Amino acid sequence: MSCDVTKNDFARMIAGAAAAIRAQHTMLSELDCASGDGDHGATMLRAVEKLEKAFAPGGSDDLKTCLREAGWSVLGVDGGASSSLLGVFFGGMADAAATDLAAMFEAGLAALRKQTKAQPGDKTMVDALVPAILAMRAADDGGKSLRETLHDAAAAAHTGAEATRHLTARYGRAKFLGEKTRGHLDPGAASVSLMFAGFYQGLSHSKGESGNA
Amino acid sequence: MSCDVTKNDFARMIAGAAAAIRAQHTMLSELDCASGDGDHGATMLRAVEKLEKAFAPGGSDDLKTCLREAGWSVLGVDGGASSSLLGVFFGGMADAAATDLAAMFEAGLAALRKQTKAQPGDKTMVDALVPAILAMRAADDGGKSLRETLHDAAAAAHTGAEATRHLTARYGRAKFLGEKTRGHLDPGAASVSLMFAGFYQGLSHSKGESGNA
Amino acid sequence: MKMKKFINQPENIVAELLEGFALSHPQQIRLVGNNLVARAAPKAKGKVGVVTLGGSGHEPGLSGFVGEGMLDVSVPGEIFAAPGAPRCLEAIRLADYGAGVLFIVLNHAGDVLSANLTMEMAKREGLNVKMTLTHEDISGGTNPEDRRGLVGFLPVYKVAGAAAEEGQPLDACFEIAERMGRNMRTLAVAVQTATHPSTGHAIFELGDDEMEIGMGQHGEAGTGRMKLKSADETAEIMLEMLLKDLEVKAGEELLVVINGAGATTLMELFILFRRVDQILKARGIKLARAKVGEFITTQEQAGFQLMIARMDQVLLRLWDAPSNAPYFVVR
Amino acid sequence: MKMKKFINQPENIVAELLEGFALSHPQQIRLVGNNLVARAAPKAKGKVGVVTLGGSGHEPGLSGFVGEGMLDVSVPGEIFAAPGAPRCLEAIRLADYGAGVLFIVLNHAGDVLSANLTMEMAKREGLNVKMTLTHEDISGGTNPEDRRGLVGFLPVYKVAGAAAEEGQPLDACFEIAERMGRNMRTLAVAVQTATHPSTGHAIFELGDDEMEIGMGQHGEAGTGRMKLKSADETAEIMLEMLLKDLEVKAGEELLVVINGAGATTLMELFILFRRVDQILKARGIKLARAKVGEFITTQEQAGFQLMIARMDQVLLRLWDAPSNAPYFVVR
Ligand SMILES: Nc1ncnc2c1ncn2[C@@H]1O[C@H](COP(=O)(O)OP(=O)(O)O)[C@@H](O)[C@H]1O
Ligand SMILES: Nc1ncnc2c1ncn2[C@@H]1O[C@H](COP(=O)(O)OP(=O)(O)O)[C@@H](O)[C@H]1O
Ligand SMILES: [Mg+2]
Ligand SMILES: [Mg+2]
Ligand SMILES: [Mg+2]
Ligand SMILES: [Mg+2]
Repeated sequence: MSCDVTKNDFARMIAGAAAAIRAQHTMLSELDCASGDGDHGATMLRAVEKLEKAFAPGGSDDLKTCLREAGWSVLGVDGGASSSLLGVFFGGMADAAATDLAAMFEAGLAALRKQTKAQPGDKTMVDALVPAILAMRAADDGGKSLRETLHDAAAAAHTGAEATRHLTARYGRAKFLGEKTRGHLDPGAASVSLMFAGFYQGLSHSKGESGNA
Repeated sequence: MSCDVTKNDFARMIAGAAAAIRAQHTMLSELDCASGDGDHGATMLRAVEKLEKAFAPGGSDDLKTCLREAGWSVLGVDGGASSSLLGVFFGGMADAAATDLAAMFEAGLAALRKQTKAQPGDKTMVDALVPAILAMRAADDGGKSLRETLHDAAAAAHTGAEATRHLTARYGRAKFLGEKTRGHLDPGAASVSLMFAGFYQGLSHSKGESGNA
Repeated sequence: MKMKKFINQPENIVAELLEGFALSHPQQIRLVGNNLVARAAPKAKGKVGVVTLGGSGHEPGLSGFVGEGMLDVSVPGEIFAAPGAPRCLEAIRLADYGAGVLFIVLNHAGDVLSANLTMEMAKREGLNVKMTLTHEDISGGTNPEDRRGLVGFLPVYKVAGAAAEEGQPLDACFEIAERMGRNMRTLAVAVQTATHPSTGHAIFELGDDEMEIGMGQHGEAGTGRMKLKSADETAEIMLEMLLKDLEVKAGEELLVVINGAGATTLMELFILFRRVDQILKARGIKLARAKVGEFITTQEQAGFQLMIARMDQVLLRLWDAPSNAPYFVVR
Repeated sequence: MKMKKFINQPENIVAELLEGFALSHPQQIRLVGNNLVARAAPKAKGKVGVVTLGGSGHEPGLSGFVGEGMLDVSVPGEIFAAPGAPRCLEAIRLADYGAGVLFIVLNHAGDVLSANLTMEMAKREGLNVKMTLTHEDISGGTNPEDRRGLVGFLPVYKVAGAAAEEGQPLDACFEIAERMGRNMRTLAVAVQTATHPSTGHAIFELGDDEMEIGMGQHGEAGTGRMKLKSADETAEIMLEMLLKDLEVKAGEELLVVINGAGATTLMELFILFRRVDQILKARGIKLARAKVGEFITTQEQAGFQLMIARMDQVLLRLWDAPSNAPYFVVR
């Protein structure tokens, strides 16, 4: 049994991600000062605002329509690498053949990976995204609930992000710093980890009507 | 008996003034930071170099010719207000009808005062120059030696310069600071005081051939 | 040190600066659509349009070069951040006068991502667009992909813009841009950091007696940190690296551009240029053209970019062609 | 904080910067005599020559404006220091093409002293020279003598230079310059000090949260120290003072110039301009022309000058006339 996800579930996940990013955007910009240009937190703030808007009450009830709209509007954040990649990611989720959570996230990841050659180990958001989505697939295949699935994904994203500390950047602005990036968390990976933590929190704690939790 | 001054005497006076300015140019620039643009020491350094050159061995033996050359070359220092005024001052000395020290300095002062309306009390170099030259005239009229005359002039210049601390600037860049200039020595007055101290020192301590000392 | 900038709400910086830019240059440019900077009088039908994209906070770059003889439309992003594909697509539609569009992209991760997405979308719409990437920063190593696009955008905009203005077809404009791109090399140096205008953070740290060669356009630190050098020594080190990389030989003709980062004075840039000229003369290399000023800045960062480009007769003619771009007027 | 400038020996700064300036603009200017900056191709006989003087360290001011349609010769002094009369006299002889010379002097103690001496000498030589003084800094109070010459030199060079280029006689050029001078007002503000490039000293001190209105061109502190304000508030305060002083009425046409001091970004200047434009619109005053950029800097000082000038049809025509001055090209 795979976890089907409703628009409403997704809206709560997005709200959780937005809260997590809002709480930590200063830290995200500080991370980006160490390895980039210091704007990552601001970009992520704008990105989650767009996501919330795409899922706000009054919009479409169709999850795929909302995701397409979310992707396009995150692309429009004009915030450099991360907003383009995240825009592609969310927009790509709408192209999933199936409607279960893991399939949608896999479709998002596939779309994102068409735009960047970065592999896990290259110290980018991919280091958090890939393990998170692998964990999602495993939980899903193992018949876990939506809540459990998001829990596992968040844990994997966190581990993946933390591991970027020991890596050398090979993509984005940070690659020009090479070895100097060692010791610093990658900002994009940190954001992804925060978003996945937020997905889980959003679904767990808010009093929604979904029966999947 | 008035103090006649030879080219050689004057060359020694100039050497003394140059030494005094060289020793204190950093302080002069610092004074100018408080009330102007911080360049006064550098300008004075270049000015005394020109003066030394005009009186260097191998040049004319005629004091007036040397002074005219000195004045023109100090004008060419391109150092703002102070080098123009000092250039006019030294050049003006060459126009003196008489050849005695006081008359020459009086002629220099007259030329300078045609270029500026600054009066004693306006917190400029005039505050040191006017009393110094009055003291010169008094010493000269009183029959003092060249050395004594320069001593009195230096003392008067010093007193005049020190008094600028309590004044408010009304000329030059410093006038835009108005009341804020109170408490600070005027850089131009400080330079004049140093130069007169140097005139005296130069004539006293160097082993020249002049019989006037 | 506290940031001391004349701004209002940080989130309004880009919108307000663009508004002020447009209001101060009504004869030359205007804002259209979603804050795109376009020429006040669009180009004649049948000519190639020239479009670029890039982050804000680098004024006059990049929008200061929209005008007759240079760009048709520029897509400004947020501070130091590439604009997304949606507005780039809008710009390309706008600059399509029936002869296709040349899309000039500086090699930075964010810009390239947006540009690639834009190209996909434009192709899906059947638009005729060619994209050229500038990557002349030799600090990135030997792989062209690792070389960032710095002030070299300036000659590329200029010669490609002039070719488009002359009525040359898209393929020719593209080839001119690529040729200019292949023949240029840049190296940047920083001595003092800037603050990010939205966050107030210092972008990088440098010791009181340090400078860094290979600094990126957005304050990303490079790898050539060293003790502060004199103007002459700095010019020597950087020019030698550039001449070697471009393999310049005696008798060749160069364009030299020195671009101030923000707080470095024109006074210093002239002093540096003097040494560059001396070295070129000593090696029998001809200085064909020079440009010294601020074309792309990084806030109040201190430092500069030194760019050299091998020129030929066609490139020189196009470089000399007229322009009324607000920050690059050529008679 | 240690000064971090690309210079060599401090005593060579001016000579080297002029050399670099000349080498980078061989088509437009050259150095003649004692480091005078003159046009590469002298004006035709029978036209009025236009000469100015001023300290260095303010690049591109003042020598950046030598060229067809603007100045004939500029006499650069040492850093922040007026040149002496001997070189000014040399410049005037050089710029005398048989129709006399207009000598444009910015009101600063040192410059005026030199200029007065120069005028005496020139008259003794029988040269036909008229001197015009710019003094538009309203922070000096109501007495014109107490008003410094700030960026207002720019429109004066421009309109007088254009009149001379048209072949107008000396009296007419002088009258144009004086008319422009009477109709302009400037106010400067500083938020961050600069270092003197020769000494490395900070020129003034300002608190971390302070700004100062009425700052002089050379970093001489003014008297309007206050808490740092937003861009909009700063523009409002300064523009109100200027409009009041010039007694501008609805319906009149203004030229607005915003000049960056050095480290203040064009980004900020645009944000400020936006507010200036809004206020003018609200009062029914017409923005006839605008110019935003760095025309006279004070090293890496942060701040700007806001200038307004009442224009008439003649002044506008001359302002729009072509120029090939390196840092003020008009097509
Ligand atoms: N080519 C890329 N592939 C994957 N991730 C990237 C790439 N470039 C940048 N990133 C991610 O984006 C993050 C930086 O995002 P952000 O600071 O918002 O954008 P920018 O670098 O354009 O300022 C990096 O930490 C990294 O995780
Ligand atoms: N109009 C003036 N009359 C008399 N002395 C003046 C005048 N202007 C300036 N000075 C003197 O010059 C000094 C400043 O000299 P300096 O710093 O070398 O020139 P600038 O002010 O041009 O930088 C002042 O301290 C003052 O003594
Ligand atoms: Mg970033
Ligand atoms: Mg001074
Ligand atoms: Mg600047
Ligand atoms: Mg600057």
